[in-house]
Amino acid sequence: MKQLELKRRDFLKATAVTGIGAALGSSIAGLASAQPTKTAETSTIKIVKTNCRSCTADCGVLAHVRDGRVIKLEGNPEFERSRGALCAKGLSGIQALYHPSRNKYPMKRVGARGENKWMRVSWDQALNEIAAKLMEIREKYGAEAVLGSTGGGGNPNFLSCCRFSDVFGSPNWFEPGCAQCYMPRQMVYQMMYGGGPTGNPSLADSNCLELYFYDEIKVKTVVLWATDPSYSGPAQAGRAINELRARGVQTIVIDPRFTPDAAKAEIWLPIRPGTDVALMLAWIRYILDKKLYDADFVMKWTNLPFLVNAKTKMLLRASDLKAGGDANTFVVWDKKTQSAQPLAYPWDDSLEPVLDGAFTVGGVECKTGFRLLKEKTEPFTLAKAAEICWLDADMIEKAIKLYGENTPSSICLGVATDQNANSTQAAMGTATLDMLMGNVEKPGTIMQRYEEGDIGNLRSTMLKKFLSEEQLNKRLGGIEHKGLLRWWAAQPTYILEAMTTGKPYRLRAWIERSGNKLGTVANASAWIEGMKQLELIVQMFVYPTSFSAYADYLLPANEWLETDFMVSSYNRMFARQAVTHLWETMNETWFWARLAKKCAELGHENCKKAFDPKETAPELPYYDTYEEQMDGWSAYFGMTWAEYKAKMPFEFNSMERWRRFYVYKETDPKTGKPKGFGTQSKKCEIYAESMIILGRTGKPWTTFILPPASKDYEPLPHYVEPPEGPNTEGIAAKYPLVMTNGRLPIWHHTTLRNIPYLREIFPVAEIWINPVDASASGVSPGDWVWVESPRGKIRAKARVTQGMARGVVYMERFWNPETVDTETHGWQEMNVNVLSKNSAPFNDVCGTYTLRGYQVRVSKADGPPAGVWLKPEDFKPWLPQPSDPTKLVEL
Amino acid sequence: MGNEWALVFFTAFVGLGSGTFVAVGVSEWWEEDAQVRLRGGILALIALAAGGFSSVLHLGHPERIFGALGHPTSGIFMEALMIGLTGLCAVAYLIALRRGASGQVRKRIAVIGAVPAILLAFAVGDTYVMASRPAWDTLLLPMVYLISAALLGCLSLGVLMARQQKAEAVVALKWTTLGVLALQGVVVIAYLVAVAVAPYPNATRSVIRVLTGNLAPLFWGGVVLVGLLVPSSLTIAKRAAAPLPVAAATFALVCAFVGAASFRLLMFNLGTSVWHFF
Amino acid sequence: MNTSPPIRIGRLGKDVEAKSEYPALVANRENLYRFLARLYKVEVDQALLERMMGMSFPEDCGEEELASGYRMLGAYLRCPGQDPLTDLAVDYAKVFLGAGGAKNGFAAFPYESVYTSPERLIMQEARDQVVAAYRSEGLDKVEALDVPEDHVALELEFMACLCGETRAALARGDRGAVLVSLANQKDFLTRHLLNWVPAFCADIPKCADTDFYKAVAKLTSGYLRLEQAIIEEQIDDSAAHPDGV
Amino acid sequence: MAHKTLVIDLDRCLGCFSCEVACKMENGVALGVYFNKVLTIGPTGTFPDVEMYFLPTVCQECADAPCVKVCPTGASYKTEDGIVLINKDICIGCRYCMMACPYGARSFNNDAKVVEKCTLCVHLQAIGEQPACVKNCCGKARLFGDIDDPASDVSKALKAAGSDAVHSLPDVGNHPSVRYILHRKTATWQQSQPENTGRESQNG
Repeated sequence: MKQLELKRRDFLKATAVTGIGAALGSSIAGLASAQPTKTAETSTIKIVKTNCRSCTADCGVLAHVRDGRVIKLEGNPEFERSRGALCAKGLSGIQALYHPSRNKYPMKRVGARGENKWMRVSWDQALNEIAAKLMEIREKYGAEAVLGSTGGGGNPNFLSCCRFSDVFGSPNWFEPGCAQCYMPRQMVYQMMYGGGPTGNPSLADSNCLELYFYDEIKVKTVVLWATDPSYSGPAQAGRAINELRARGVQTIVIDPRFTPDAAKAEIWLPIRPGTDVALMLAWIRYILDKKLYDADFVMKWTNLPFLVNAKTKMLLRASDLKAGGDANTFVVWDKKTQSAQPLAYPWDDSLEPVLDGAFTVGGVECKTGFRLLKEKTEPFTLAKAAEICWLDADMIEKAIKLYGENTPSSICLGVATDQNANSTQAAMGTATLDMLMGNVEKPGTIMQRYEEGDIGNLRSTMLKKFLSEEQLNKRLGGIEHKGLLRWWAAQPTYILEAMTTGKPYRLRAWIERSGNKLGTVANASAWIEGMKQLELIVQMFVYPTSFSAYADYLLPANEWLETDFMVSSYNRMFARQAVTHLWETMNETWFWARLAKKCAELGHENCKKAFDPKETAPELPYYDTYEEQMDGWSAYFGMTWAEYKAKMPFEFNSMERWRRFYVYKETDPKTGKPKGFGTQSKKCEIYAESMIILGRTGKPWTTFILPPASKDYEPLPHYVEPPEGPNTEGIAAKYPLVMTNGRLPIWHHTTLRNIPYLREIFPVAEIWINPVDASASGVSPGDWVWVESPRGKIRAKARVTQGMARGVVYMERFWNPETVDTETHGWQEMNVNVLSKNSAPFNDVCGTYTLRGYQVRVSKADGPPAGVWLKPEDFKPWLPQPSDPTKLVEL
Repeated sequence: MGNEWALVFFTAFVGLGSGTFVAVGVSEWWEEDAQVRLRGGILALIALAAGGFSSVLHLGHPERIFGALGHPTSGIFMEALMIGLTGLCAVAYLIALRRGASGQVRKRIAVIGAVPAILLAFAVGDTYVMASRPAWDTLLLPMVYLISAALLGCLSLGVLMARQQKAEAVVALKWTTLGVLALQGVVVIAYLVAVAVAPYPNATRSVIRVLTGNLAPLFWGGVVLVGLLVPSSLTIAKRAAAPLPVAAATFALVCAFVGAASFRLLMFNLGTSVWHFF
Repeated sequence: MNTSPPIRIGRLGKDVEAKSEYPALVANRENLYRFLARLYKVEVDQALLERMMGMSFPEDCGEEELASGYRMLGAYLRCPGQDPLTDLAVDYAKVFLGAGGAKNGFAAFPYESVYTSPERLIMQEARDQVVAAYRSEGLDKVEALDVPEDHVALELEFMACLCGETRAALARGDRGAVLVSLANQKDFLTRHLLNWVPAFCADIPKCADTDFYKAVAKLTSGYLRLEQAIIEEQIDDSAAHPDGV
Repeated sequence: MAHKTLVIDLDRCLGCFSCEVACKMENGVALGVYFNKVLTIGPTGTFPDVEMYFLPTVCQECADAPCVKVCPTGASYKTEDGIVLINKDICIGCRYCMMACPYGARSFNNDAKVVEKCTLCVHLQAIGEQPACVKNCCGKARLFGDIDDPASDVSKALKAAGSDAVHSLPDVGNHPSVRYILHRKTATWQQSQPENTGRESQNG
């Protein structure tokens, strides 16, 4: 070694830099005298109870923390919904937290968009500049030119983006889920049943909690319709269904993919994507026809005996019979008197209402709701459904009988039906079925009203009243698709249209908080043009994604292990607790409050008011610090956040109060009558007249009466053939296969694709295809294939499997973080949403576009796309030759 | 199993070394000149050393090898012991040559040395006989190894004797070589039969894969053509009493070595476990 | 690489020099450590840039890589281009922060854990060890700084602190303390900095666009190599010449 | 004598890979290396009459472990609890044990140059905890305990399942101890090595 020949004089010379002392000047010290308490902490392990947020299920976690470092995660057995189970996504929390590629500081773009040149700026500078731009846009073009969006995996607080939009005055925010995920089911069940937060059929959204009380085994048959709990929620719903099956509960799975739940089910109906409503109508028809329904419940607790004006489609009211009659009392046909009679709530023993009939009342043709339902379902024989849905009629019948005879039974409805134009109708279909069967508020059934109080509202509220009538009317797609009012959101394709064409007005700025929007919006390529028109694009997320390449500011978000939040399980409160913090990352939910504060400082009146509890009441205000916010929220329980964390888990309601059956039969102290259901008629509204009212006015979700949609929404479920299906002329010949999607258990939405331990399980996007279709397409197992739709072309690897319905192919959403800094930005290679259909027709009620059930073709490709990683070993660029692990320092 | 090159060369070189040593010993009875024996002895030693070196390359921690001394029952202990004993005998033989020891003494050393040499040639194959790998679970496998060592010994003696004019010796060697070649052919076929009828049949270790599948080039080209047919035709190319030219004899030896290596590669490729998880 | 052969100067009369040069060398080392720590800690600001322009480097110093780093840095500072602060900030963000997924997530992440943990994560064993090392010297990361403790800037600063201790001990004439402090330096240098910084510095030019950070990389790895020699020499020296200090 | 091992209820296994990731996190297993790997068996049959189950594969903790027998240094050994372990300090990395394992359950650590495999998280057992895969299993499909003790959870589970539903991997004289519960109602146990398991590097 040459330098060994150097000696002290050379050393002195080599280290003598003139002026170095001055250069050091005022540089900040990184090390300072340690506090003795800290030194004492060294190497003791603290186990912190917290809750995961790798998806939205909030499973209980025990985080092992040593000296500020998370060294291990495992399930918390105390948390009822997961009972110590923790899935692959949750277990990846450490790799996600400590991933060196995370966004660390606010970054401002330098150079052209997409050039990927960034400069660190302070939070203050970033927020000031963004707020100033927003205020300028608001001044020049109106607040509606500012678009907000959220969504993505593990969305920490759904409505924080919406709240900001309300406060800022823009009606335009969206998330790629919403009408495509959960909202249709949540909305429809609320309208028809009114069971509140625990009363809808979405297993993956931590509902259907009654099924978690498996030790009591009250339910006998569970239908998993369009849902795959083993994959979408292994530690919670997947686990609970497992326990039910172990106790002899029978299951029916309706899914074109042979999921783990399908494999364990009594009956698997591999349905053609997009045709679920046709099957539901056939189930209803069969149940009506064979009189399998609960006649007493239907008569007394649904609105099917009520008379409907055949022309207006509105229910007859006492006030329609004679002036001065009660507008909230509905009318039946009394068999005894052969006349229309008001039926006093809840029931009038003197009347003998006819369930099924058509009558003339005061010269007006009327039918019972029951009759209308029958007429609606009449064409849907088993044979017809078998033909439409590509199923076997006998199997359909077997399934209906199991569901209809082995009772109590319940239908869990998953996201698949939310992803096509039949979204709301499908939810109406399953709600109708369970109501006909009387599977409501019985022990074991999924429609329950557990007493949650206001705990849900604590954590996420809109500030609807801050949005003016004028602005509400400007919501993109909001008038035509009033179901979106449920989440107070705009419709994505209308947004895209406004972005690209400036019609009806031009959007100017987009504040986006989520992972990879280009992986989640339909027809992703179409968005690029629109995004070029925007003056400002901000992305807030945990690590860079494809979307980052198009942004002007990148804001660093916390991983869930760095955040505080309230979590509930059953009748108890838990807490997500920050166990560490890195760099200048910020809580994603808090970012919106900070932005509102900056706008307030720049003179935005509503933003100022939003910090004043008197102005926001009954909703909670924005707070100045996150600590104040958590203290403000915990005040509901009469404690500070510190006390809350120390006490949790604690009950917010006793189990006896929280979980009660037959709530509708309880006496309402105010009226002395049974409480009934949370609908206008207090009955289960199978005939959903409220749909018509929604379409005409926006009620019950709107703050101002809105102009009617171009067409009335229908009060009964109806089937619409997929707009781009195997029967669509001009399409089917060229694109013969139907595409569907669905979860894999290791990912939530577009997250965690940069976690080596997960990517090695599924390194690339796969397309699952039946051997018959594979050979027709010239595809062999393991081949790389092109997958094309009228909108684009991607590649995937073929998994040829008997577990796919013939004529149907399946892909999971995928993108490639390893090619973010290339021309494709990682979203163009294998992203199934390059193919999906974002164009009309939409679901009439809430504007759902088509993420599943559109046409594609498959052909052999030469190989994988350039630059993507294929094998576990390929991840080495993220794990390049580490030197020897640092040996333990002996002190 | 992938292509375990270190083990391929380990076993092939060990086969060459032990085969050559035994063949040189046999040549004592054919009264060959001292040059042949000296070179033969040295070649055997070099081959054994090369084999030993290859085996060390295969180890993750060769520096811990002495741990194996405490476990005399393992196959690796047996192999190491036999390499050591064969090597010792080869050294003793060379010393005897050098010191001009009598033919009697040399023959005695050769006979004693043949025992560990033959055991070694067998043992390097026998270590692979295990129930976990159905395609290896037959004694025919070490038989192939043993006979391949004999073949390599014959052919390396052929190279050493290339300038030898003594007709009886040439004839004897040629007939022996042809006999060993034939035997090798028979044992290889028998091995394939054993593979075909082995339990837990699986595509990865099927005879079809060998005969017509992706291992066919290795089998037909490496084992059969290069390993058996080329040496055979070279051996019978000249009349019985005429020795092969050095080049041809060397070529035959190289071919047989390639054939031996090919068979080992074939074996590793067929050596999938009963159920392979990972 | 443009290098000149090392200058070989024979050992001069140790006793004469030792007393004056020893503290000077320790001071130089402390300064260099602090200087490098500053460069890694945050981006270059106007004040620092101006002061650096006033610095002169021993460009002909005997340690090839260090010398080449000095020369490269000097060259950059003589001709830094139109908007050096922005260029340097962009480069810093790309090289050390991996901003915007530049280079498809590959960056020279300045954390020992990333280079020493098999999963290439931050906050692994190495971080715990340096925390322990800092605390054994009564030091801790300041609250305001939001990076893991095994950030290169902090490890370099820690060495500077240890040099500071040596300097203080020298001033006190406490030879025992000098030896302990040198031993600590050697320990930390070999167990930590030299275990990963060379690889880290090798990654920097793969991501960096500016000669500035390429020079900083050379400077760092060259200097650390020199440090090994310096510390060893000082320990030998102190041991061999009990009165040398 | 005790024989601690795993009993895995395939009627309950959801195929969620949680055990696999829990294992990798707990034991820091390298990319492309697995101590525990979940294979998809099937779907077998012809659409729509198909069956499928998941097979979490793991060291079978054989009673007569061939890997222990062939180890030249005694690095592979068996504990008093019947668990097969590797002493990495004396392993010479000859990989003979890998050949001797009928299931390929062992792997070579390219960094440490030694052979490794599932340890049933002995370090967790030592502090009275269950292996990581058992603790975090979403389907509650994994049980760990002493199969020789009739009162243990594993023994009870096997008894409850009935002998027709209890399966093990092929035994070539090694006597694997891990037991899989699979009722005919879920799927038919596949006797031979499955071809397509949804995992690329398998059969490699």
